[in-house]
Amino acid sequence: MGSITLKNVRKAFGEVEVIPGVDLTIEDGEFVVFVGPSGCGKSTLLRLIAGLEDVTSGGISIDGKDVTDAGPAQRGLAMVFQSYALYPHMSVRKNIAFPLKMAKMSEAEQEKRVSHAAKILNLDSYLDRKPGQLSGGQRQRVAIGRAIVREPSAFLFDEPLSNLDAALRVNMRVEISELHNSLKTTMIYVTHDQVEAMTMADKIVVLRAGRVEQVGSPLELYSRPANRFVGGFIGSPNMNFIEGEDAARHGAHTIGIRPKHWKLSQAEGEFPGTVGVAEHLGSDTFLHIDLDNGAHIIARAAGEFPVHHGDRIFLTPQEGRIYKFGQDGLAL
Amino acid sequence: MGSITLKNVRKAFGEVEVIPGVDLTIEDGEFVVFVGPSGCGKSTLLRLIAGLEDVTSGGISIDGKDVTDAGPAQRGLAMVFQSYALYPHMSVRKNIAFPLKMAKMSEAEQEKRVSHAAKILNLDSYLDRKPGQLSGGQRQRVAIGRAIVREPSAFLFDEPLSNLDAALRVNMRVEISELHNSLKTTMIYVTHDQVEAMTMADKIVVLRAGRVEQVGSPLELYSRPANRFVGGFIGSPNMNFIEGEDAARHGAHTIGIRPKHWKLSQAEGEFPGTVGVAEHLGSDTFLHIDLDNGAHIIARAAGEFPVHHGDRIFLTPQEGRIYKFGQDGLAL
Amino acid sequence: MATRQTQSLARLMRAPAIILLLIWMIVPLAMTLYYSFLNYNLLNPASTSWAGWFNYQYFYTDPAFFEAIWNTLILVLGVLCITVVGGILIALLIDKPIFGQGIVRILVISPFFVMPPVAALIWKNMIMHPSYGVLADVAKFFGLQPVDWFAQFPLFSIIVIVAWQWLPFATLILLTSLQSLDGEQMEAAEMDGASALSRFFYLTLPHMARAITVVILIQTIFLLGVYAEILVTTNGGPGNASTNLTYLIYRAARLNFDIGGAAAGGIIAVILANFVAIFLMRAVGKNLD
Amino acid sequence: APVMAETLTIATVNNGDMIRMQKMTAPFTEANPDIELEWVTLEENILRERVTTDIATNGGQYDVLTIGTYEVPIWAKQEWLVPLNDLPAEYDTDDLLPPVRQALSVDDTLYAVPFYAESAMVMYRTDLAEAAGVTISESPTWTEIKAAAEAMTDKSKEQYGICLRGKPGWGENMAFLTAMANSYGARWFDPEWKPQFDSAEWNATLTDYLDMMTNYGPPGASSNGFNENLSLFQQGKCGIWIDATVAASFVTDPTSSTVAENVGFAQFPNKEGVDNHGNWLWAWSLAIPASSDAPDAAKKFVAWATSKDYTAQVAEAEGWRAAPPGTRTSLYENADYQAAAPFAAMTLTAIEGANTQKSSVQDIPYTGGQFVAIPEFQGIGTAVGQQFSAALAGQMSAADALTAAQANTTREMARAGYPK
Amino acid sequence: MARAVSQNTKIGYTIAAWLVALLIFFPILYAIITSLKTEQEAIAGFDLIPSFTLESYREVQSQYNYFRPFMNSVIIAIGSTVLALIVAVPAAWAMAFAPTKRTKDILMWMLSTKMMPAVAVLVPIYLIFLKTGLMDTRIGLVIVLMLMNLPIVVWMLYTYFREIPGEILEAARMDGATLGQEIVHVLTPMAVPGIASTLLLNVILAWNEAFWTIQLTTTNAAPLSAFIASFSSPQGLFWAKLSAASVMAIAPILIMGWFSQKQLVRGLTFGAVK
Ligand SMILES: Nc1ncnc2c1ncn2[C@@H]1O[C@H](COP(=O)(O)OP(=O)(O)OP(=O)(O)O)[C@@H](O)[C@H]1O
Ligand SMILES: Nc1ncnc2c1ncn2[C@@H]1O[C@H](COP(=O)(O)OP(=O)(O)OP(=O)(O)O)[C@@H](O)[C@H]1O
Ligand SMILES: [Mg+2]
Ligand SMILES: [Mg+2]
Repeated sequence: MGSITLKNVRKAFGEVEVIPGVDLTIEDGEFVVFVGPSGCGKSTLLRLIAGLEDVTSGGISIDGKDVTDAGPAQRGLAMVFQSYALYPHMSVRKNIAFPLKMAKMSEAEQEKRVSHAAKILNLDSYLDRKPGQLSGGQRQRVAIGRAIVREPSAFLFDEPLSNLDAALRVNMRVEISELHNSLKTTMIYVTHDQVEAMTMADKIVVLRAGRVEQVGSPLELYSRPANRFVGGFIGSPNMNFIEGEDAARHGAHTIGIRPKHWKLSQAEGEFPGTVGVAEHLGSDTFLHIDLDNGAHIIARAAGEFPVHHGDRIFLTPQEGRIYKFGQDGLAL
Repeated sequence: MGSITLKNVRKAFGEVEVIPGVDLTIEDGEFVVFVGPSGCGKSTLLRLIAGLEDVTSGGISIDGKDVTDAGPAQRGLAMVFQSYALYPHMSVRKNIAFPLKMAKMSEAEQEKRVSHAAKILNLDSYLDRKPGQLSGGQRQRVAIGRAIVREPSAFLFDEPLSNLDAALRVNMRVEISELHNSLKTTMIYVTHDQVEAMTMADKIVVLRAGRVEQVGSPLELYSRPANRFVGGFIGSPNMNFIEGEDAARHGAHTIGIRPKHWKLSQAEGEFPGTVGVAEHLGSDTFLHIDLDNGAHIIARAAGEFPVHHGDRIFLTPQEGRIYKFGQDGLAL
Repeated sequence: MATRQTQSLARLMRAPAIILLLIWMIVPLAMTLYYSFLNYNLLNPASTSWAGWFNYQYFYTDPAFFEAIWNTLILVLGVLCITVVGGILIALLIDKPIFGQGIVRILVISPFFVMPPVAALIWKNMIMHPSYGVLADVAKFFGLQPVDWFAQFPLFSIIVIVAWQWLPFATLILLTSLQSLDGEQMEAAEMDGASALSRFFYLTLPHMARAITVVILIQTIFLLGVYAEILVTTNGGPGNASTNLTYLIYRAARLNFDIGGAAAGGIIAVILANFVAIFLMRAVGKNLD
Repeated sequence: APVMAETLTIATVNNGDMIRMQKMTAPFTEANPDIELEWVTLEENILRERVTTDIATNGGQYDVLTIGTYEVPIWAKQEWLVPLNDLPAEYDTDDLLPPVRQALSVDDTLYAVPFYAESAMVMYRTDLAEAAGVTISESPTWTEIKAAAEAMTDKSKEQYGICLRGKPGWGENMAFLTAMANSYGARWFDPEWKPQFDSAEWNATLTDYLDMMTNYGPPGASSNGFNENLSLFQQGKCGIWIDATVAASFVTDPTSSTVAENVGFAQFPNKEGVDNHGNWLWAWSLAIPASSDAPDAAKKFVAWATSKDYTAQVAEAEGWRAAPPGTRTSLYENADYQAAAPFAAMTLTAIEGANTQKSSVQDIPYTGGQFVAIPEFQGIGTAVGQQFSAALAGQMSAADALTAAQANTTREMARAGYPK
Repeated sequence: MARAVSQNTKIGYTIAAWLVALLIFFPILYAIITSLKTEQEAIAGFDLIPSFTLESYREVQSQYNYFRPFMNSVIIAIGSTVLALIVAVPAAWAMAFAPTKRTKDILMWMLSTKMMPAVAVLVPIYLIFLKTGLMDTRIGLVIVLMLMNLPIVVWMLYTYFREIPGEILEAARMDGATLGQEIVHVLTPMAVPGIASTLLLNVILAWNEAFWTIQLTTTNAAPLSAFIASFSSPQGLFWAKLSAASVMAIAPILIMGWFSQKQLVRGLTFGAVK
């Protein structure tokens, strides 16, 4: 079990209101990702759920039980920190067993649970090492192991992958997704990387300045962003925005076109421009293009696309793939 | 001018031979990327070129002049470090002017060059700040500025982007490429990120355990990897390898298929398997698939591909897109 | 970092410090070694003669010798215990949010600025004096017989004075270490259900191990040389109850003007100190990198 | 300053008389414009360390030293001091009190001139004695002292019958205990330089000392030296105090003493049947090290500082009571001084009674009153002082302290090569 | 960590911390108070409110001109520290940026030279000083205290330097800086906080040194340790005067310490704890 409900949760640090009021329901077993730019209050919201911060007003309940005033240990949640927060002087085994020891569990039971977690996370051969002797990914797994053994009603992750290098990040992303598939425990995952959000979430919560901008499945957000902010935030490379006359032509204050939704031509098209850098990835080519109307946009072409720095190019948005936003930023 | 030649360069730290012997020619104006897994000797090679380490044997010449025994300052190269290595107590202006000051250049000339560099790098408004007051990307630019003003015969970069977050990394990548387009100076760029290598390089040098595995343009390496290591290293997501019987069927010890070169079907195909994690990016979908033959592979489908965890799936390699490797790993 | 050129430069730059210290160590040490084999009394330089091992034997058979070693040990360990335990407690306290933290810190570090003889004078005359000391006044206030600290608990009194001088040092190192403790670790432990006490023992204390090591190392170096506090307060007495090795040598050198004997004592002290040093570096040095 | 100015570096102990002298040098510097004075004022023990190191290494840092009767004969024998037989006539060497002069001479050659001198005597509270109904005779015995101390003790009023030195040190408790032992007929060494702490006399000395101090002494006595006892006495906490005669001027000084009006004096006690009053004699004296590079200027200075004129100058500035005592016959014949200093007569008696050439009633191989004038005495005396102090602090018995003292002294004497 | 503490808890902690702090500071405070009393008050028993007379200070000053030992202390403490820094900076550079296998051993050896009892080598040093004419000179004391503190200075600088990324020095080298320029323009400015705290700590250690400073001086170079040695046991217990002298001896360093608290705290940790 692990359904979590936030009712009009507010948080202010002194004078500064960081979370002006959030209502949110997380169903049991869901993988929910909080995403948003840096400083938007993701960590704060997570810490409020964890009980590491007190709410200024509002209520939090877990499995229907009000835990607004309960301490972090009583809420039955487990958290994986960005810095892993491993205990550096304890072996991996001791690290993982620590919450069990604190719960005064029998040695035998501890041992059983630790080895079970180690098996799941492929940590068997490292159990007697200290965290300092592990690689970043292994440390991350230990942190998760420490969370798993408690069999919490939900896992909280605060940017758990941001300290890893790109390749490892991809692997760990998949591992965590697989873990969720096998454990089926509620997970709340904070990131500001929209790729992580898209690939991992059942449900994405987009935050901005402490407010929820949109809640929905990744594809919902990708295909029907509620406003310009969400549209620009979700999808990689980012959506290109064009304003002014050219947008008005399509009946909007701003139009958004995703990089892969351009038709590229070396002869003619709606938006003429000059190729800046062309990034050839083998599988795709990303073109950085300076449009003649002054906008700087990115277009993605499948496979090899034979243009070079300085070439002229013409772009036309694909039919039906234009996102339209009003002056207030909301989707039309 | 900036052609660099390495002749049978060896480097050992005490007993440990880190570079067993490298021959390499870098032409004037080229953008060369050293790529390879962590610990393969990329930084060491770069530092040998810079003169920050002595070669154990062999020779290095720049523009035809032997510099094997010259100190770092005499080689006329500029280096941008991974940690930026800015002087924290000097303003941006002073940082950039430092090499000029060391060269006893006149104040006026210093001023001129600094403002020129600042203009190129968009640093004008930060010249009087200290590095501590800058963002990661700005610091990176200052480090590059410090390299530019010397008008070196070549730039050396050691993983200059690895401390930046994902979004910034993409931007800086483009900026450095643009810089190369405008300066046309030789650049040697170290990274272990193959995306960087692919998108930036004129010529990629793939290193492994201190040996050069292959040298060539990005597309050469992508389409004609010399061996299995290069094939697996270049391209994202990585090439999938299948060995044994299934490979023998195609007349090779190992076959390699890139994720986007699979034909996916829910009915039939050469390799049956089960979907593990499906990563929906909106623009593409990455499927992690456990083949029935035990291999774990990744397939990329364009746009949305409606499968879920646990679904059965069948894959067939696209015609003519199969890379074949012999027992020794070399391409057949 | 490591071209041949920098290596040879480095050798050149290390040289002055090393050579100076070598001279500073070897010249007096060699002279001391030489004197330690002489019958040499400063008050009777005419009758100086070769003594062989006599000075060593004499020093070694001095009934005060083992007492002095024992006292040295107690002094060092006592001060270390008080400063480390006290330092941890005070560090924990002043790390908490309090009003006037800056002033509190100033007050706490102040004893470190007091020169040892002055510290000893203040404690002897104004705090621990059996008739005029503040402690005597306190005792009288409660209707108790004032304690004559230096007569009844001589070594303990000296430990208190020395510990007072070194407490700021320990406190500050431990405080710095405490402040570098990762907050997320603490929160993780809190989520793991660890009580405040468990957090202290399982996290804070192990985290401070390195700092405690530094305290022990540096203080031991200085504590082995304590003598001014003894000289001013008890003169090593009553009996030899508060004579440590340094003071014993001091007595030989400065009261008896027995250069030979003091030299032998000095050599013995150097050897013992180096034992301690090697032991410390072994036990503790590992923690230091 | 004149062209050929000479600088005299003068090492002095930081007691009141010496410090007063530093402030009163104007007549000297006016008379000798070519001499500049530099003062090094240090606490007694540190001064002794510094000065001894310097003179023994022929360092030449000082031109004038302040030393005591202990150092003079030892250093003179080493030829470290400049002989002072050629002082000008107006200095009137013959005016110096004979025991003092003798203590500062070796083979009739004067090596230091006394700045002030002291012996020891009994100081007691006449008011307390009266209240307790006891009297102390001019020349009391230890039995008498003990009885008086008992009578005057009232611990509930922080009033202790007797205050004696207990702080360890050859110049602290051992000065007193050696003098007391002398008056008990004990001695440090027999003519073969064999230590005598196993003798009955020493046993009696220490036992009586401990007995008096534990029963009638103040708390914390084992760390009380001259200064501490002086304060106690001045505050009215002591009935009897037996110590240096210089104390008399402090305890009778109404500006610092609460009992100035009620102090009586008596000779240092003796044990019945032993004709010895301790033979305590100490003189802070000025001497010139052989290593000085300005011996003539230094001579001028020491002669001035210990002259009758200086005494008169002090008397004029601060009254006769403050005059440096104990050195000159003329002072004690001065009516003004006698009037101002009620303790003058007793002081003179004490000093004149001190025989430093033969301090014990038994045969001894050494000179010195409350000390033994051999170089090793500082170390030995202090070590023994530690044992006795420990006994006073209750940490060991009298017998154990004596045994330890005997063993220690035997060891040290053997090391020093006695008998020589 | 971030949870706000209630006002009441904070007040509780404040009271406890102030109590402890005052207790630790009390001996110094009491010495200051006593120095403002008259002699009679000083021995009259516990009393925290003096009559605020400066008489004792006046008397101390009249007996011993404070200014000369004070200046000597300043010159000796600062001189020895600066000299030690000059020798130690290159050595620490070499140890931090071009370490060899023996670097740690050398450091430990350096520290161990501090364990030799000074009194055992007094006579040799005394004789050397006499021979070389260093006796009673400030330069002599500067040299001795420099040597005494050198191990600690080297060690502290070493730990500070090691925090500086070697890449920055390499960058300077690439930029064409010579070794001297590298140290002057890059290393030293970056290590300023560390160097400052090293300086402060060693000034304190040198200021408080009371063996060599007394043994190797007479008048010209005698610092405040000698000054205090001339008051420590005057005839009679003049505690107000003694307190005044004590306060005068420690006040300069105490005030300096208070004002440079921040840097000093770093220095006090000998650079060994971050
Ligand atoms: N303890 C605190 N006191 C005051 N302000 C705080 C505190 N913690 C966070 N804030 C502020 O609250 C806002 C939200 O912070 P939070 O850490 O939740 O952002 P975030 O979304 O996690 O950002 P990031 O992606 O950088 O981690 C920020 O403006 C931050 O400055
Ligand atoms: N100073 C040194 N002494 C001994 N070994 C060294 C030294 N510097 C590097 N090595 C070793 O040389 C090998 C190559 O190191 P190098 O730093 O060149 O790798 P890299 O390819 O840059 O790796 P990364 O991608 O992690 O930066 C590694 O095995 C490393 O341990
Ligand atoms: Mg955050
Ligand atoms: Mg590298």
